[in-house]
Amino acid sequence: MADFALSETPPDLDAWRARVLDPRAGGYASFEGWVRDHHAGRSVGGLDYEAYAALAEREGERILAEAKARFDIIAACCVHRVGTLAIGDLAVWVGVSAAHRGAAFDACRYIIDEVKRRVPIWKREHYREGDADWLHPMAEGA
Amino acid sequence: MADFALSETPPDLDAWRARVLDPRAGGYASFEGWVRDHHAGRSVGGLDYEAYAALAEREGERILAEAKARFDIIAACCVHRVGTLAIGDLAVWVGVSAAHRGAAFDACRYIIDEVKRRVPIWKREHYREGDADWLHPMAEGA
Amino acid sequence: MPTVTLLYFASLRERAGIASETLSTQAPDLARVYDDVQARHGFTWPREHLRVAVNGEFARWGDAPSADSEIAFIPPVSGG
Amino acid sequence: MPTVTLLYFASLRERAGIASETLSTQAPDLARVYDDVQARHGFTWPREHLRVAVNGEFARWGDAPSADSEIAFIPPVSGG
Repeated sequence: MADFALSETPPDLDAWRARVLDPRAGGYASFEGWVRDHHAGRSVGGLDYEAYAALAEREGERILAEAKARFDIIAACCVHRVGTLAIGDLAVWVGVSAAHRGAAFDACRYIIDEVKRRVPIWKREHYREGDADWLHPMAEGA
Repeated sequence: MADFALSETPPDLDAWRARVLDPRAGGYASFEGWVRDHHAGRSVGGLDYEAYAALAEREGERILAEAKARFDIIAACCVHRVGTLAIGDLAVWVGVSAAHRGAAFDACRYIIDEVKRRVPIWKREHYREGDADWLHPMAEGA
Repeated sequence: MPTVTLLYFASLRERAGIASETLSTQAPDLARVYDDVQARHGFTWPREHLRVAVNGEFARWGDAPSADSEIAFIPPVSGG
Repeated sequence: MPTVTLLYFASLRERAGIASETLSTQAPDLARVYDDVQARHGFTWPREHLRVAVNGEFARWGDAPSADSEIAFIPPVSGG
């Protein structure tokens, strides 16, 4: 099983957490991104995530490998939802174990920052007013 | 139920996580401390945590209140085990939700750092060689 | 003239009305491939705001399109 | 002469052989209370490495012991 995965269904977080558990590990940091009920002043009812799966999985694995090289960690995994999500649904999960907590926190933050910056996944928000928009941060739109 | 708790049994992490879930929250950071199989070059078989419960609970709540005042977060909770723990058991859990991930990470780290620094809980390590020691970091012993 | 498959995602897919198309191209590089489809599909994205990938790996705009390759234009991402 | 209860934790509890004791004290402040029990129980901790708490709240070494209060000497902590 890959350490980075796209999932069309809600991931089993207990199973993912168990994958990074290790008797040498003293610290575990995790991050979860959830679907919020608002964004940029608009009321959001749900969203879709679309991915370029082949590249997303490779880039995700690359980010995890970078984290393992940069920080003194034991294990790191990440799973990102694709498909249609409701408010409060889990969008992304990152888990990192390490001997010490500083490295676990730093690596966890590095991974989520890079995933958001580099992995080809796109969000389409459904607004309560009925319209919907693809989010392409820092650009003018298609 | 208090946001900071001591627990004599393994805490229900799903229930604790659900307490910090919030539809306004986009980010959730958590930290778990686990019992490691080694410390300071010695092989560890398990440990005991002892607390001054009345003061630990007050100081824990104070730390959570500080985190809410310092960082733009929505909810924060912490639970710390007391009693006898085995390798791989959860020692401490911190969970924080926020609109944005930076505040969630910063508050989570602040809370675990301050809990370790200030909350009157003591660890007694059982070594594989058969002896045991109370840990009182940065001091000469009793 | 190499035959390539183009992949469109998110707002590019919606604007094009298709998720992929296969075509033969005389373009000397990937930049020119984009310029051609940009005009045809009415994409408003300047190329500088996109990345390009070939066969599931990021590539350079100056690379030549190779036969039977899968080319994706990557608008700014918004995962997480 | 106020009667106070002293609480011992971790290595202090082990060294004293008791978790608490109740006694009457003539000590003018909490520092002197510690000095007295330090000698009696053979605690090797210098007072500068401990904190002191009264009735479940951190206190100052210069505070006077009040009647029926619960005084705890807090060695360096190691939770987490």
